[in-house]
Amino acid sequence: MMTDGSASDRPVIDAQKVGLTFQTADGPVHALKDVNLRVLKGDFVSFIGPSGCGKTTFLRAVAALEHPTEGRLLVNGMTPEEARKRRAYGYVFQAAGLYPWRTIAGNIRLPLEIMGFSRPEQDRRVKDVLQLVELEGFGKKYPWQLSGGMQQRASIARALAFDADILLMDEPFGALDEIVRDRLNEALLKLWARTGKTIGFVTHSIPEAVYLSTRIVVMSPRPGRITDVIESPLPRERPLDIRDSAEFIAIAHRVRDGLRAGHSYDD
Amino acid sequence: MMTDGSASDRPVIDAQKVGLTFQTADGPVHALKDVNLRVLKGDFVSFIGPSGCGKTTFLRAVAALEHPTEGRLLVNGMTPEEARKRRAYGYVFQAAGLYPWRTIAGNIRLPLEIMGFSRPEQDRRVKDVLQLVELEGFGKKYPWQLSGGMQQRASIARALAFDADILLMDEPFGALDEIVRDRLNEALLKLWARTGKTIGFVTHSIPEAVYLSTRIVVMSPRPGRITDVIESPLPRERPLDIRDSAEFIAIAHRVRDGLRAGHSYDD
Amino acid sequence: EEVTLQLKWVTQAQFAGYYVAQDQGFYEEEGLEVTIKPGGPDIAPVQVLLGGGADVMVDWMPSALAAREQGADIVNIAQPFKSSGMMLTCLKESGVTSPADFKGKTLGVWFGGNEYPFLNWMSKLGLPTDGSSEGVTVLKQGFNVDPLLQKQAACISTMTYNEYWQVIDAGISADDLVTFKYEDQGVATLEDGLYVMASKLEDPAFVDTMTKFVRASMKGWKWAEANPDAAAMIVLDNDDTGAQTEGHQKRMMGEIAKLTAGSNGALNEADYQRTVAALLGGGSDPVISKEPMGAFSHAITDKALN
Amino acid sequence: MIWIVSALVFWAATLALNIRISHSRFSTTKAGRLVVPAIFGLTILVVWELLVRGLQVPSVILPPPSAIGARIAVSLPVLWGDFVQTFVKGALSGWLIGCGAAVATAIAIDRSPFLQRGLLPVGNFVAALPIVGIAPILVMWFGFDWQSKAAVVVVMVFFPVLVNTVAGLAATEAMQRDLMKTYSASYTQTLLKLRLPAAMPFIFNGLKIATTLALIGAIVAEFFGSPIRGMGFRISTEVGRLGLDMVWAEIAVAALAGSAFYGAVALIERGMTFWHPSQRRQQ
Amino acid sequence: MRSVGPVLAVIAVIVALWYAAAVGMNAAWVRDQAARAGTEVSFLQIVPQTMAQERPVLPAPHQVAKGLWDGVTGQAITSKRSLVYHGWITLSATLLGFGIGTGLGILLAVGIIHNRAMDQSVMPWAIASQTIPILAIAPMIIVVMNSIGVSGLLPKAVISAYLSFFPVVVGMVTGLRSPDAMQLDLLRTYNAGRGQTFWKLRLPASMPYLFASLKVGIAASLVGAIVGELPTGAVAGLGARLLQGSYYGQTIQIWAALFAAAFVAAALVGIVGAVQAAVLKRMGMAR
Ligand SMILES: Nc1ncnc2c1ncn2[C@@H]1O[C@H](COP(=O)(O)OP(=O)(O)OP(=O)(O)O)[C@@H](O)[C@H]1O
Ligand SMILES: Nc1ncnc2c1ncn2[C@@H]1O[C@H](COP(=O)(O)OP(=O)(O)OP(=O)(O)O)[C@@H](O)[C@H]1O
Ligand SMILES: Cc1ncc(C[n+]2csc(CCO)c2C)c(N)n1
Ligand SMILES: [Mg+2]
Ligand SMILES: [Mg+2]
Repeated sequence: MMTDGSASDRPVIDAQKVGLTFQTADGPVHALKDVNLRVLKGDFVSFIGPSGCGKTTFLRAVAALEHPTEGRLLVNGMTPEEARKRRAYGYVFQAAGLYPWRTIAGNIRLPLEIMGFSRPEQDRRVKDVLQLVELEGFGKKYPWQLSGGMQQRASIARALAFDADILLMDEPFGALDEIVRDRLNEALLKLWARTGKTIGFVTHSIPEAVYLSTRIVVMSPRPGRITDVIESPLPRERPLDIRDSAEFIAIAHRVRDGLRAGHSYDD
Repeated sequence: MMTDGSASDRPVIDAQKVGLTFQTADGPVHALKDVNLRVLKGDFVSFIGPSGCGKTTFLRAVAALEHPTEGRLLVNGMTPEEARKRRAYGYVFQAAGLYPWRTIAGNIRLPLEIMGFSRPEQDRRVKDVLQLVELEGFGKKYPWQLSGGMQQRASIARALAFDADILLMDEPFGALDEIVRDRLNEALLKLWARTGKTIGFVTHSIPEAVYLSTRIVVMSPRPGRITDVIESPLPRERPLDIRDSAEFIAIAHRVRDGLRAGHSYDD
Repeated sequence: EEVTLQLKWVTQAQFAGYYVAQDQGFYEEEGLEVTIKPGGPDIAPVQVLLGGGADVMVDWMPSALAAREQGADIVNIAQPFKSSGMMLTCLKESGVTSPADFKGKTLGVWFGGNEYPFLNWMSKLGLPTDGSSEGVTVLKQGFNVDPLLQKQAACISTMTYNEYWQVIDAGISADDLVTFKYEDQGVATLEDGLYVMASKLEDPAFVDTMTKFVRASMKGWKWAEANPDAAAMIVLDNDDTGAQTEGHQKRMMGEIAKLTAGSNGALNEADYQRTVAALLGGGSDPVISKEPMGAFSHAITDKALN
Repeated sequence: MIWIVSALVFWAATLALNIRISHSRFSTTKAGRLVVPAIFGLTILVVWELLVRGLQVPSVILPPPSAIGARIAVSLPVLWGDFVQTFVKGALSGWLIGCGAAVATAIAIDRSPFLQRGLLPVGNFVAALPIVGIAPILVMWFGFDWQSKAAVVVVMVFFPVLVNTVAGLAATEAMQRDLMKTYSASYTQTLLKLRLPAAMPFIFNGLKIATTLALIGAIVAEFFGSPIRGMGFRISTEVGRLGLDMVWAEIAVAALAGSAFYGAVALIERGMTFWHPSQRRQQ
Repeated sequence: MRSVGPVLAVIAVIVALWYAAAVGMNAAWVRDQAARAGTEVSFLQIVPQTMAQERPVLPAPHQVAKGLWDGVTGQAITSKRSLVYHGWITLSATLLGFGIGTGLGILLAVGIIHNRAMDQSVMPWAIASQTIPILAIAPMIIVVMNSIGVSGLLPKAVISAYLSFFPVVVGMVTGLRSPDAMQLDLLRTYNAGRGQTFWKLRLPASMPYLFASLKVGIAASLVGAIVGELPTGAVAGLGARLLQGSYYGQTIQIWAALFAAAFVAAALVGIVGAVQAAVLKRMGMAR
C-alpha cells in the first residue's frame, strides 16, 4: 500500500496484514482484516468510515489496548506494548471517561502526576490546556457538573497536557458545535505544525478529515478493512478558507465516494 | 415571542421566562435564563448553540428531569411532571446509557416491558427499530461489544420503540458518519411526517438542523438563553438534495451567524 | 406428669443422679416424664426457671441466694450434695504454699455467680481483689485450666471432680501442685441443690410432683454412688456432643460420690446457716445484705423421704 | 391490658408522626434528620417499658428501660472503665490492625495472579474460622488482657474488609483502565489513582460492617477469660448474678459506642466517596 | 482448575510455618516438664515432643488432620461423635438463618431506599442492633423463645439471621443506590414505577454489591449458628463440639471442630461465589 514517506523515513506505525477477531458468544466478529498501513513521523492520518468498521479497534490496537490476532503491527519499530511502556501515546477516547472523583483540573493533572511532572509545571500545563479547549474557570468543577461537550473537551485537554509523540484521537470533536470545532481544528493544526507529532484521528466529518489530514484512510465494515487511502495535496499551512478551494472539494468528493462505496454492502 | 402555530393551535411546550440555576460548591451556575418558547403539536424544533449553553438542560427540564428555578414551563398544558406521568416522552440521551446487563435487544425492550406491551408486540417492535437504525443482527450482543456509533443507534432505537408523542433527542446522530446520518435523517423525517410527533432535537450540525426542522432555536451561553428562533420556510417534504437549494443555504447562513454571535463573548 | 430439669452445667457425672434415675426408670416408676436440659457457661438456670423453661433447677446456693435478693422468688427444696468440691489449685513453682502467699499473685476465678465463695474467702483473708500490690489480681477464668498450664495465673479455681484432673491429665503431677479446698478453709458453701419457684409450691399438685421427683432423683443418686462406673457410662450415653471420655467421667463419678455421700437429699440447716453466714460476712462487698427468709423448704424432702 | 393497649396506641401514633415528618420539608434539615430516628428510638423504649409492665415480665428476664437508665446513672465510673478496656483498647486497635491487614492483603492478592488464585481461597478459609472457636485459642496465646481481644477483632474484621476490597478493586470500568494503560502507568500509580478511589465505596462497606463486628468481637472475646473489667466481663458476670439492669446498661453503652463508631466511619465515607451515585443523591 | 497449584503452594507455606510455630509454642511446656522432672532436654529431643502432646498450645497440622479424619470417618455419620453429624446440625441452622437474614436484609434495604421514614429511622437502629453483643443476648433469645415453646433449629437460626442480615442491608443499600443519574433518568422518562425501577435497574445494578455482602453474610450466619449452639446447653453441633473441647482443654478437638467449621464456611462462600460467577455471566457483566 501507500509507503512513500514525506516528513521522515522511519515508519511510526507499520501495520502489515493486521487482522483482529473478537470471539463473542454468538460467533466471531471480524473487526479488522488484512489492514496494511504505514504512518510516518509527523503524519496526520484521519480514519473515516461507517460506524462499526473498526476505526476504534485499529486505534486501540496501535495503543496496545487490543491485540491483533493476525499480521504484524509495529510502532516506532517496537511492539505496541513496548511503545506504550515508553509513554509514546496520548489517547482521546470516544467517550470522555473522566474519573468522577477528580475535578476537571484533577483529571487533566492525572497523566502529569503519573509521569512525574513537578507541581508548578503541572499547574502551568493544566492552565494552558484548559485555555486551549476553552474551559478556563471550570477546573474546579466535577465531571457530572459539565455539559457533554465540555466533558469531551476536558478529555482532549487531558491527552494534550503531556507531550506524547503519538496522539490518537477517537472522534474528539464529535460533540462540539461548528464554531468551537473550527477553532479547535485550527488549534490542533497549529500544535501539530509546531511539535511535529504524529496524529491518528477518527472523525465522521468529511470536511474535518480533509482539512486536518495529510492522509485520509477510508474504511469499510464486515470485515473491517481499508478501502482507500487518500494523500492530501494541500499545503501544511491551512487557513480555514482553504475549505472553499477546488482542491479541497475534490478530495472531499473522493472521500465521500469511498464512504458511500463502503456502505454499498447494505444498500 | 414566536407564537404563530402551523400544525395545530395547542402548544405542546410552553416556556415562559424559564430560568434554571445549579447550585455548585463554587457558586451558582445559570444554565438557563429567561427562556421563552412555544412549540406546537407536530413541530420539529432543533436546538443549536455552543457547548454548555443549556441545550441539554432545557430538554431535561421539558422532560421533568430538572426543575426550573424560575418562570413557568408547561407541556400539553400540564406540568412536565404530569406529562411525564402520562408517558409523553421518548428521550435520547447525549450519551448512549445502555444498561450493561442487558443485550441490545433487551435494552430496546426495556421501555416496552415497562409500558406493558405484549411479548409478541415487543418482539415485533424490537425487530422493526433495529432495522430502522441498521443494527439487524446485533440484538443479542451486549453494549460493550458494540462500537460507539452502534451504541448510539441502539439508544435511538430504544427511544423510538414505543410511540411517545414528544420525542426529545440530545445529539442523537453525533457519533455517526455522514452516510448513515443522512439515511437516519431521512428515516426520522419520514417517521415524523407519518406520525405527526412533536420533536425536540439538539444538534451541532447546521445542515442537519436546517434539513430537519420547522424551527431552529439558537442558544448562547453564560447565562444560557435563546438568541434567535428561525422559522424554516422549507416544505414538509424534503428530498436530500434540498440541501443544495438557495433557500436552504440562506437559512444555514443565518444559523451560522447566530451561532457565531453566541460565541462572541469569548472572542 | 412432665417435669423439666435445668442443669447448671453440661452433661457430666456431676449430674449422674438425674441421668441414672432417668435411665433406670426411677422417674417412670413415679409416673414422671422428665426432660433434662443441660446447661452451659451462658445459661443462668434461674433465668430459665423464671422464664418458664424449666420446673426445677440445679444451682449453687450462693448464686441462688443472690438471685433471691434480686427478686427471684426461688426456694431450695432438696440438697443432694453434702460438701463442696471447690478448691484453688496452685503451681508449686509459683511459690504459693499457704493462703498467706496469695498477696501479689494472680488468681483465676469463675464468675457468673460462682465467684461468691472466692470473694468471701479473700475478704476473710483481708486481701483486696482490685489488683493492688496489697491484694491479689483476679482473672476471669475461662472454661478450662489453660491459665495454669500457660502460667498466666499462679492459682486457678478447680473442682475436685473435674478441672483438677484435667491439670493432672495435662501432665502435671500432683506433687507439683498445691491445693486449697474451700471445705478446709472454712469457706465452703452449698453446691448443686434443687430449686423451684416458691409461688409454685402453693399448688399441692406441684408439691406432689416434686416429691416424686426428689424421691426418684435421690434413688438415682444413691444408685450412682453404689455403681459409679455404670453411672458414668449412663452419663456418657446421654452426652449428645460425643465429647466426653469414659476415663474422665468414671473418675469424676468417683469424686462426686464423695460429695453426695452423707446427704439423703434433705438440706442440713447447719450447713445452710454456715453458707449464709459466709455470704453475709463478705466484708465490704457481701453477697447478700440481709438474712434470707424462706430460702429453703423441707416440705418436699419431708414427704419424699418418709 | 391497659398497658398493652397504650403501648400499641403509642406505637401507632409515633409511627404516623414519623411518616409525616419524613415527608415534610423539615426532614431534610439537620434537626429533622436527628428527630426521626430519635422518635423511633423513643418509641421502642416506651413500648418496651409499657409491655414489660403490662405483661409483668420478671425483671431478671427483661428489666424495663427506666430501671436500666437508673442503673446507668449510678454506674458511670464502672461503665467508663469497661468502655476504655473493651472499646478503646480492644476493639479500636483491633479494628485498625485488622482493616489495615485486610486492605493490604487484598492488594497483594490483586497484585499477583498467583496469590489471587492461591491466597484468596485459603484466606477466605482462614478468615471464616468462627470466632467462638478462635477466641479461646487467642486468649491462650495472647493472654487475658486487651491484646487477645484485639487479636480476636483482627480475625473478625479481616474477612469482610478483604472481600469488599477485592470486589472494589475489580470495580473499575474498562475505559478507565485503558486510560491508565495509555499512560503506561505503573501498578502503584494505577492502584493509587484509579483502583483504590474506585474501590472506596466497596471498602467503606467493609469498614462499616467491621465497626460493628469489632465491638462484638471484643466483647465476646472477654467471655473466654479477661481481667475483671470490660464490657464482656461485666455482661457475663452480671448475667450470672441476675443483674440484668447492669447487663442492659452495658448493652446500651455498646450500642451507643458502636453507633458512634459506625457514624464516624460513615462520615469519612461521605467525605471520600462524594462522587459515587449512592452518596450524590443524598446531598 | 488453574488455581490448584497456587493453592497448594500457599498451603505448603502455611503448613511449614505452622509446624515451626508449633515447635516454638509447645517447646516451653516440654522444657517446663523436663525441669519439673529434673532432667535436661536438647533441641532435637524437644522437636518430636512438641508434636505429640495431648493438649498442645498449638497442635501440629498432622494432629489436627488426624482429629478431623477420625471425626469424619471414624464412625457412622449419624454417630454423636461424628463431625459430619455435628456439621450437619450447624449447617441446617446456618442455612435457615441465612435465608431468613438475607430475606430480611434485602427487604430492609428495599424499604430504606424507597421510604425516607425508614431510611432515617431504621438504619441507625439496625446499626445499633449489631453492636449488641450477640453472645450476651443469645441466651436471652433462647430462654425467651423456649418459654414460648419454640426450641430446636429456629432459635439458632434467629441468631444466625440476626448476624447475617446486617451485611446484606449495608451492601444492598449501597448497591441499590449505585445506578447513576442517567440510568435513573431514562426510566423517569418512561415514567417507570418504583417496582419497575427496582426490578429493571436497581436490582441488576446492585448485583456486585449483593454478592460481596452475601459472602460476608453467609460466613456471619455460620458464626451465628455456632454462637446459638452454646447456650442451648451445648447439646449438638460444631459449636457444642468447640465448647466441650474447650471445657476439657482438648486442643486437638477444638482445632478439628474449628477446621470443620471453616471448611463448611469456605464451601458456603465458594457456593455463593459460583452462583455469583454464573449470575454475572448470564447478565453479561463478566467480561
Ligand atoms: N448537575 C449540574 N451541576 C452543576 N452545573 C451543571 C450541571 N449540569 C449542567 N451544568 C452546567 O450548566 C450549563 C449548561 O449545561 P448543558 O448540559 O445544558 O449544556 P449543553 O448546551 O447541553 O452543552 P453540550 O453541547 O456541551 O452538551 C453548563 O455550564 C454546565 O456546566
Ligand atoms: N469487545 C468487543 N467484543 C466484541 N465485539 C467487539 C468488541 N469491540 C468492538 N467489537 C465489534 O468490532 C466492530 C468494530 O468496532 P469499532 O468500535 O472498532 O468500530 P468503529 O469503527 O469505531 O465504529 P464507530 O464509528 O461506531 O465508533 C464492531 O462490529 C463491534 O461490534
Ligand atoms: C465460665 C465458667 N463459669 C463457671 C464455671 C464453674 N462451674 C459451674 S458448674 C461447675 C462444675 C463442673 O466443672 C463449674 C466448675 C466454669 N467452669 N466456667
Ligand atoms: Mg469507534
Ligand atoms: Mg448537552
